Amino acid sequence: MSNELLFGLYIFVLAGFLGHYVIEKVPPLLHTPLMAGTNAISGISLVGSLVSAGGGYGKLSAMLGFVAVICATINTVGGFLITDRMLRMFKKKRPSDAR
Amino acid sequence: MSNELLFGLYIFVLAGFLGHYVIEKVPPLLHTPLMAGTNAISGISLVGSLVSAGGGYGKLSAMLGFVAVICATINTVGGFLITDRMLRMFKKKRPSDAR
Amino acid sequence: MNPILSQAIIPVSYLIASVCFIIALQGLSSPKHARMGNLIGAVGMLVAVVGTLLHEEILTFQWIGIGLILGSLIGGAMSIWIPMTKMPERIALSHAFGGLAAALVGVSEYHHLGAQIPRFIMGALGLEVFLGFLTFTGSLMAFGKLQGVITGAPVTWKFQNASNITMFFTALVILVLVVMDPTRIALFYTMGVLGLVVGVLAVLPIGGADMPVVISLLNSYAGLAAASTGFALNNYVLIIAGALDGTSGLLLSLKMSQAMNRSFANVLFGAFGSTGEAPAAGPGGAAGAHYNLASVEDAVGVLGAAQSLIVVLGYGMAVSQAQHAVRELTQALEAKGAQVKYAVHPVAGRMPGHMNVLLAEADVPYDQIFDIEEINDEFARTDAVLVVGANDVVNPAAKTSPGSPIYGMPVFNVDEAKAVIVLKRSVNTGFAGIENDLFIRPNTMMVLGDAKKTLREFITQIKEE
Amino acid sequence: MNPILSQAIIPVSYLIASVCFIIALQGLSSPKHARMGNLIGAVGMLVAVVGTLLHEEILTFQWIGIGLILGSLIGGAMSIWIPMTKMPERIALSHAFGGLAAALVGVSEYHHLGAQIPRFIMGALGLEVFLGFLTFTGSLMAFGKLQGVITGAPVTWKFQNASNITMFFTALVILVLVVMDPTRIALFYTMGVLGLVVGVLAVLPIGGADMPVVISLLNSYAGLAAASTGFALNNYVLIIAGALDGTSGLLLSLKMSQAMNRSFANVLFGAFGSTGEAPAAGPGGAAGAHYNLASVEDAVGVLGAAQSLIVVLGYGMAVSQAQHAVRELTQALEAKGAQVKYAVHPVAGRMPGHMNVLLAEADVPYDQIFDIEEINDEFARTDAVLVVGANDVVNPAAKTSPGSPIYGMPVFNVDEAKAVIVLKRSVNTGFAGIENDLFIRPNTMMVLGDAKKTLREFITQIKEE
Ligand SMILES: NC(=O)c1ccc[n+]([C@@H]2O[C@H](COP(=O)([O-])OP(=O)(O)OC[C@H]3O[C@@H](n4cnc5c(N)ncnc54)[C@H](OP(=O)(O)O)[C@@H]3O)[C@@H](O)[C@H]2O)c1
Ligand SMILES: NC(=O)c1ccc[n+]([C@@H]2O[C@H](COP(=O)([O-])OP(=O)(O)OC[C@H]3O[C@@H](n4cnc5c(N)ncnc54)[C@H](OP(=O)(O)O)[C@@H]3O)[C@@H](O)[C@H]2O)c1
Repeated sequence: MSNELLFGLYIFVLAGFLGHYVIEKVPPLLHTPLMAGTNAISGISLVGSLVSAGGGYGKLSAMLGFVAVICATINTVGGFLITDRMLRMFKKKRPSDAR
Repeated sequence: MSNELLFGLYIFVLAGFLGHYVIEKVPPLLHTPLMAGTNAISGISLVGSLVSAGGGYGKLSAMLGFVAVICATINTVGGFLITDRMLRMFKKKRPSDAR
Repeated sequence: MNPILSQAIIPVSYLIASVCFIIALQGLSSPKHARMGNLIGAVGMLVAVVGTLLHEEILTFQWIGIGLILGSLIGGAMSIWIPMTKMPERIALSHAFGGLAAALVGVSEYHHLGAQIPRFIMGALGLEVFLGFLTFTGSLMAFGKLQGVITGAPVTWKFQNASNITMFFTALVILVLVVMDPTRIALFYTMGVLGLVVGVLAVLPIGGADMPVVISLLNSYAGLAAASTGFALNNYVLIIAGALDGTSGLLLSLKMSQAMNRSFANVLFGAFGSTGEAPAAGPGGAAGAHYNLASVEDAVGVLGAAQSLIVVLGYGMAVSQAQHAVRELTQALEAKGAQVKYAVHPVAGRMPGHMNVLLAEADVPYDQIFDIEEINDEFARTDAVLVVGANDVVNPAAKTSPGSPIYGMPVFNVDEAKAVIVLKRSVNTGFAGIENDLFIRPNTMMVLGDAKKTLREFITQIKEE
Repeated sequence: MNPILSQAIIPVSYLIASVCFIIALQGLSSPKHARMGNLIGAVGMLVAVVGTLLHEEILTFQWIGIGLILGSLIGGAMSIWIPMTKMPERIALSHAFGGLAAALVGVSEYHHLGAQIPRFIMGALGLEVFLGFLTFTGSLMAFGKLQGVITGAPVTWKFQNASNITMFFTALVILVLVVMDPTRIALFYTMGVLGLVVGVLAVLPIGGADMPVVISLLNSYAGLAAASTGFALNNYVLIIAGALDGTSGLLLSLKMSQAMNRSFANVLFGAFGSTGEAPAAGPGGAAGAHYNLASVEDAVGVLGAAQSLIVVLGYGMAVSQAQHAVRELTQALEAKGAQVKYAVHPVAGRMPGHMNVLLAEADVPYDQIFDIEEINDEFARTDAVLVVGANDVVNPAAKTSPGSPIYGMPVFNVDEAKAVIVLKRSVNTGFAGIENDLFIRPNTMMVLGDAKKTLREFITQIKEE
């Protein structure tokens, strides 16, 4: 049984438990930003794409990697931007509100 | 930078975050069982002691390991038992209570 | 640069990134820290990318550079100009991108690792490719249904579930075969194709309003795909991010199903909302006569007199982009001394929190918005309720008629209020395709027409008074 | 057995164990699942141990066997016969064992790895040994102070903090030297000895009632030591368990300091409760005259008349093992129709949750026990309050007199109740060594004597009525 696999399992299990707790704490109010945010984070697959795009493993790998890089970048850049755009809008009641 | 150290760091960080959430959820009512329980769990250092006690690294290691095994076993066996003994006592109000 | 150093730089940068991502999600536990958290998440991403670019394996940068620039431009444009009402579509689309990226990386890895690929890496790659492609087409379908490009009504055919499930498991069997002998290239690609097909056929029979569940479920698949990539590339930040996404998607879809009191199976395989299921549906229906259709004047009269008002929001508000009109109206009423609260059902609209974002955009302070548990007892004590484009979430049938497909779904006790004003375009049924007794109750006024249009008329009249 | 297999068995068993431990702690979030969780934790431990014993490195089993048996016997005996009132001492003692175990493993590792020991392993080992020994003696000191073997009063000397801190950092410097050249055996052992010494001298100046903070802090040190062991042996379950313990100990000690509105530094270096600090202290004090000393009859009269009663519990109940008497009395009063609640301060007694365990032992249902936030407003509405061996946690000075060392610590509003009955042996001050104005207020009755004795007299009288 290879070390990497095992280690990956440890990480996966711990992160899973952790995710459960972290997400549980997110109020319904912010569920849409949550979906957008996790989306941005999942853009981390970008790092995988970078390697196959620039790894010099021949044309096919490069092209696939290239497309992957575009997709992943769209996700992560777009994701963080739109999440921020949403979160900027959430405000508590200000005294000057019943104008 | 050695792989093991890195693995360890990942695990340590994740477990730390996780611990924070798990412990936060424990009500004051159960703080004493919590202390006893973590105590039992910390008895896991037993696995370390086992290796040095039985690893055949010469007399000194064996003797130190032997003592370590005793101490750790006291902790873990005693810890789980006493935690259970405490938890057994916690009861909700029963109708037949105002007897 | 020297391998030893880069060997340290990459894992460390990934560790930092992982921590940043966790902090980013923690931030979302309150609107106060959410923005900061999101920023930290972005920084983490930057760190990870820079760390990776220092990787000695990376030789050519031009493709990477072009890709990054193109992606940033597209992504940036998409997020700056998309209207908030289109958020569900936006999310669905980006899941598609995520799935595709994962799948392509998997294929390229498989391609260049070739025959000497270790077993468990092969397994991870296979899972990654299959889930990636499935997420890709599945999300595109969801996008189409939300956009209306594809009919929102469940498309069903003979044995659809049976065949879909069979295909799904066939793919997994193939995966096993490929793992046993990685040189089976044809099989590998067959599996990928199956992923694409299953993605399409599994989503087709699901109703448009159930897309949110589908989307979050695909979100967790995408997470799993990312995690598998992590296993394949032995890249821990991918595993962590994947696990976080996976749990998030799973939890959200569970919450939704609970909020609808429906099982996962029912959502995924029940073809819920297919007209076949609900004979009572269809325009107007025989019951048309009983509707108490009201004029703008009558409605404004009730609203103006109300001391306390609860506004219930639904998908219709998003369709007609009425959030700003809603806010204007409530401000006018607040100015006249009325006390206004907003009621948002966990599954109102087409994604969790959909209505909250729209209200936030219209500048409604979030401490005036209440969840169903918080507000459901107050309807009885309230003078007037304004229902803007909500239907299923205010259907008393969920409480009263055990036969109804939405029976048991927690709904707002709108029917208990003194007076109810409902804004919708027609007396048609909502997504669930069932009649709504609320609309024919004596103390309910139906003001038909596009919500935004109607609201504007309300506002002008009230301002005139 | 064949290495490949055992290579898989061990890490897998450790992974299982880790998950079990997490589940065990999750269980403690409610009394319902706590026991099951604890059981699962124990199973996890078993799995880890069995997995380890299959390790090919392990050659001789007789020492292990003897050790396991001896340990189980001692541990079992300790946990079955120890009275609940002694729980703080018990915890302190087992921390000592834990620290010692970690330290010894570290020493033996260092011993047999010898010169070719890698740097970072050396660092981990050093930390493990230092923290292990520090925890060992520190916990023994805490035990002694709780037991009364060592005076509970803070023992102070010139520059004690300065010298302690110096020693602490000297040890860390030595650690660095040893890491730079692992062959510096003498230095290594010096560091260990320093750990032992610091453990003793750092705890001496801390007051007996502050031991809980010390204990949980040592708990987190023990956790760190375990984690370091994990780093040294490259053993992940140790790292995970260590991290969990570490956070737990840290969080608890932070909660306590907050509950006392005191800083960590004040607890650790403030020599809090040293008589020097509080001149007003000492038996009776000049104020003795004003105490409204009451007879059992008077007290029983008040209790019997009370329709609502709140019982406030403190360390004194533990000292006199009065929990069962308390329960008997309250049951007698409940039988007469009184409504009884129990108030427990987060830092009542000598460890967090101390009082809750004692009440649970006396069969008090936990839904009758209330935390300070939950109950503090009710005192004003309550007929009678019975204070059993509590002092600092009911001292109004914390609210009124900014000069007082406990000023700002949240305390029960006992003084707002219509009538207060205080059970203690004398008019002496509590741990904090400051007069308690509550005792000289007109509506306070002091019934002096051992709490249990007094309560028994109450019970007999009430039953006679
Ligand atoms: N949000 C989620 O996460 C989620 C998840 C799973 C399932 N769902 C499902 O989605 C549905 C959400 O319920 P809902 O009450 O929000 O929406 P709904 O039940 O789908 O009803 C929306 C109503 O808005 C009206 N409408 C549409 N366009 C309009 C316009 N321009 N102006 C005025 N009214 C308009 C429609 O009536 P007309 O056609 O007559 O105008 C329709 O009755 C539920 O069935 C729920 O189970 C949601
Ligand atoms: N629990 C924790 O985790 C924790 C943590 C940090 C600090 N502390 C500190 O510990 C203290 C706890 O406060 P507390 O009110 O529970 O206890 P306390 O302030 O120490 O007072 C205990 C009282 O019980 C009385 N007593 C002792 N033996 C008795 C007996 N046999 N019968 C009747 N009365 C008896 C003593 O008075 P007589 O001597 O006159 O009998 C004393 O006044 C606080 O100062 C707190 O800051 C606790």
